[in-house]
Amino acid sequence: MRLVVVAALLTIGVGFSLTAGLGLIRMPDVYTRVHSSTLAAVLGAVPVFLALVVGKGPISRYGGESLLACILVLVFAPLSAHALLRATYRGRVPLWSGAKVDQPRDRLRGKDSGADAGDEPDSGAGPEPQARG
Amino acid sequence: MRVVAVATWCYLVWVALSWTATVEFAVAGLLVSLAVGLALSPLGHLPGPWTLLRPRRAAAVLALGTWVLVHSTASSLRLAARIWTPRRPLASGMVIVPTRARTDAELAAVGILTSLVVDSQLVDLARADDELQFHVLQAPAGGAEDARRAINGPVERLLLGALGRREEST
Amino acid sequence: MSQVFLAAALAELVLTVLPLWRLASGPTIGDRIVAVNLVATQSMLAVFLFAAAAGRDIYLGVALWLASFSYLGTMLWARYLERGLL
Amino acid sequence: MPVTSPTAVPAPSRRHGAEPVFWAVDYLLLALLLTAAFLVIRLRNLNACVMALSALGLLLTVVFVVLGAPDVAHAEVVVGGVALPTLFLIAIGKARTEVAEPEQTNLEETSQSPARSSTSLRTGGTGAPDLLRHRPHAAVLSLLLLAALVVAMLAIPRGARPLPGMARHAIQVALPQWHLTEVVNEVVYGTRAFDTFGETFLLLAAVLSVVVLTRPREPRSGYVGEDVAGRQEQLEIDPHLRSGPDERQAREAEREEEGLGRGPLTTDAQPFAKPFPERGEEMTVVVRMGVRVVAVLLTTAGCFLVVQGYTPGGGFPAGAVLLGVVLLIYVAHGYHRVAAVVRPAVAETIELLGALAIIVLQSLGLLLRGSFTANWVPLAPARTLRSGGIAQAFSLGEFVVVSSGLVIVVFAVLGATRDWTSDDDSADSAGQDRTAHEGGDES
Repeated sequence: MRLVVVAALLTIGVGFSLTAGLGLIRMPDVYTRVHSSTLAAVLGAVPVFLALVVGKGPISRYGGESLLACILVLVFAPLSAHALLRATYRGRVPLWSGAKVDQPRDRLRGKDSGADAGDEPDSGAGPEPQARG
Repeated sequence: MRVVAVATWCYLVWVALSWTATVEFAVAGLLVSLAVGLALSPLGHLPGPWTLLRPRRAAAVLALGTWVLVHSTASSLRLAARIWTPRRPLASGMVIVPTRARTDAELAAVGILTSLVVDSQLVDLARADDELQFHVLQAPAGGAEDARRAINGPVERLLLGALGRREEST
Repeated sequence: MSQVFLAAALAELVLTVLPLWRLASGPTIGDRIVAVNLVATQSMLAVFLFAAAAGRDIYLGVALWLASFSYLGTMLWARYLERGLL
Repeated sequence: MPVTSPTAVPAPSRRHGAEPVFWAVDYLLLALLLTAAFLVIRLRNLNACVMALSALGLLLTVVFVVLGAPDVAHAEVVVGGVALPTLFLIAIGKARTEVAEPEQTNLEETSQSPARSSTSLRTGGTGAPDLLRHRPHAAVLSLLLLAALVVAMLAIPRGARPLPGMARHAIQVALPQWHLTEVVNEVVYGTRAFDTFGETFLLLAAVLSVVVLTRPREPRSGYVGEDVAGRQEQLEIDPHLRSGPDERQAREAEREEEGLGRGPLTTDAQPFAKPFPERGEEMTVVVRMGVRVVAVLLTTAGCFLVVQGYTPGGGFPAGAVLLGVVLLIYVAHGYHRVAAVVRPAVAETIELLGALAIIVLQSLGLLLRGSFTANWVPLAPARTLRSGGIAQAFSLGEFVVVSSGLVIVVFAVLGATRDWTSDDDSADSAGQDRTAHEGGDES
């Protein structure tokens, strides 16, 4: 019985790891790929930890370390994705061609054309790279 | 107080790591936790684990956890379906949503929890305007309010409940 | 039980091929960082599963650090990309 | 349930008959390792190479675990996963005028400022097909390496083969003489303690040389940004110190490029989509709070690693882990948060105190037991925190030395600045002389 549960959980975990890997290949741009990386952390890793807890018992080092690793992954994965995407977006990596909306850039562009960059909040911080277009 | 809160968390981590019930481990853990608490408490306040013992907060945290679990799973399944059948439309996009989170802890919790729901990933935040920038796989139709309802509204409602802030009716 | 864990570990390791491909070909730096991250996640799971398969709980600590340091690496990269220096 | 520690059993073969096929993991990992190494060599983009290197480090860690060496894996995960990429990143960041690749600059919207031409997020058209254009001699070398690795893999002692004499001696000595169940720790801190002693002081020497190499001309109290902070004052005291216009211009340009000492501390309030370079020192509030939570967990786990010395772990990996935590806090909060601890007066004192503790510890063995590095502490029962006598104390001292040493190295390199003073001897000596006899040169 326990074996069946463990095997099922592991299948789920490995399946979603595969899905995430595949998503990394198939998704069109960085932003969407990051989503599939988070998928690996959420549904790829957590079932595996659960399987370890079920298979080895919760009051063991397997249980303890699984819990800690679970917390680590679930906090760290969104955090690092956020940090990375912020750097990427501010580095002007464009969204892919099929993206529906890009509100921050629209807003920035609207501001540039409307007020003619007069109300740029932070001027004088070096050569200000202007948005294209 | 700050030190005690951090040290208590450390001690819980220590117990989870060692699983050894001897006096020696207990004392060593205590010393290590105190040292780590002293070292890390200058980083800022961390609510101690005992605040979870309050029934109302525990219930609220539980509700929040359940919500995140359910929605995270659901959205993960959606993403997995999208990955396996690439012909499905992908209407990803960057959206800006207003947020009701104000303090550091609220903002961080909202950011992490909404990012765990893999449909939406926090990209940036602008505290001056109380806005969050999300990358979403399904760009919601409608204005910013609709987007908020779809992305971070529920999390914020539950979270502010868990943190004990009164619901401001908007 | 041990067989199942080992098979899963093996599967996780095989799956690192996919992010490695993205690491090789990804057009932007962000792609590559995400790929390394996924390699780390899958390696961590492999170590966990291998520890369970071999019955050695002392291996577990390695897995913990494997994951957390890869995420730290991602944040280092983010800082570097945003600021042009670390 | 107490911790089980299987390394106490001699040759606990994970490969004997009834066990599942562990060898498949070995060969699979070997293939992955080769792939990653190939990427490190063949990728044309420097940033991508560093990333492939950290992927290689990660896979190498798994290899060490699979081969049954968690100690080495611990060390590898921090060295390959953090220290190495960090140092590479710092180096690339410092030398980025040299590494700018021409093919990147003409790619879309990443060529606004020279500061970013190498950190541009587009990496050029270096796709996978490009990797396959190898030169024949490289292929031959790779094949030779492959053959060597295969031979090495085949030569790994299998379950039935007897262990070498050294290993058997260590196993025989560990439990009776040192009450240590972890043979590797017995070797490192017991039988071959003198080697570890030497290595520790080798590390100390390396740290010292890094400090000497990265030290600027100005006296300083911190590692990062001190020269900028003290420049104003220095100019007031000695207006002629930075006199050359070229030099001033170069420094100005560098400061402009790095954005040091400008801009707000926090990045939270900035409008969206404002392009980098980022001037704020901290990362966003979400990162900072998350890191605060994670740091608690990681620090405790690191301390656990050093305290629980009868399982793999001990001073070196734990010290490197502490470097990871410090770096984590630095990444999220910027230097000002760690500056209280990470400054020469504190970090270098801690390091020297750790070294002193080790010396005293080992010399007491000479005084009390008649030989250097001999154990003089009464042994506690095995698999307790105090088992192993001075091995544990040595491990603790090693932890102090390694952690502070690595932190010093990373932050000293991080804070290293370029000296824009011209190499021209006459100009240099003229500049120095001017401080000695003012007035004379003034005209």
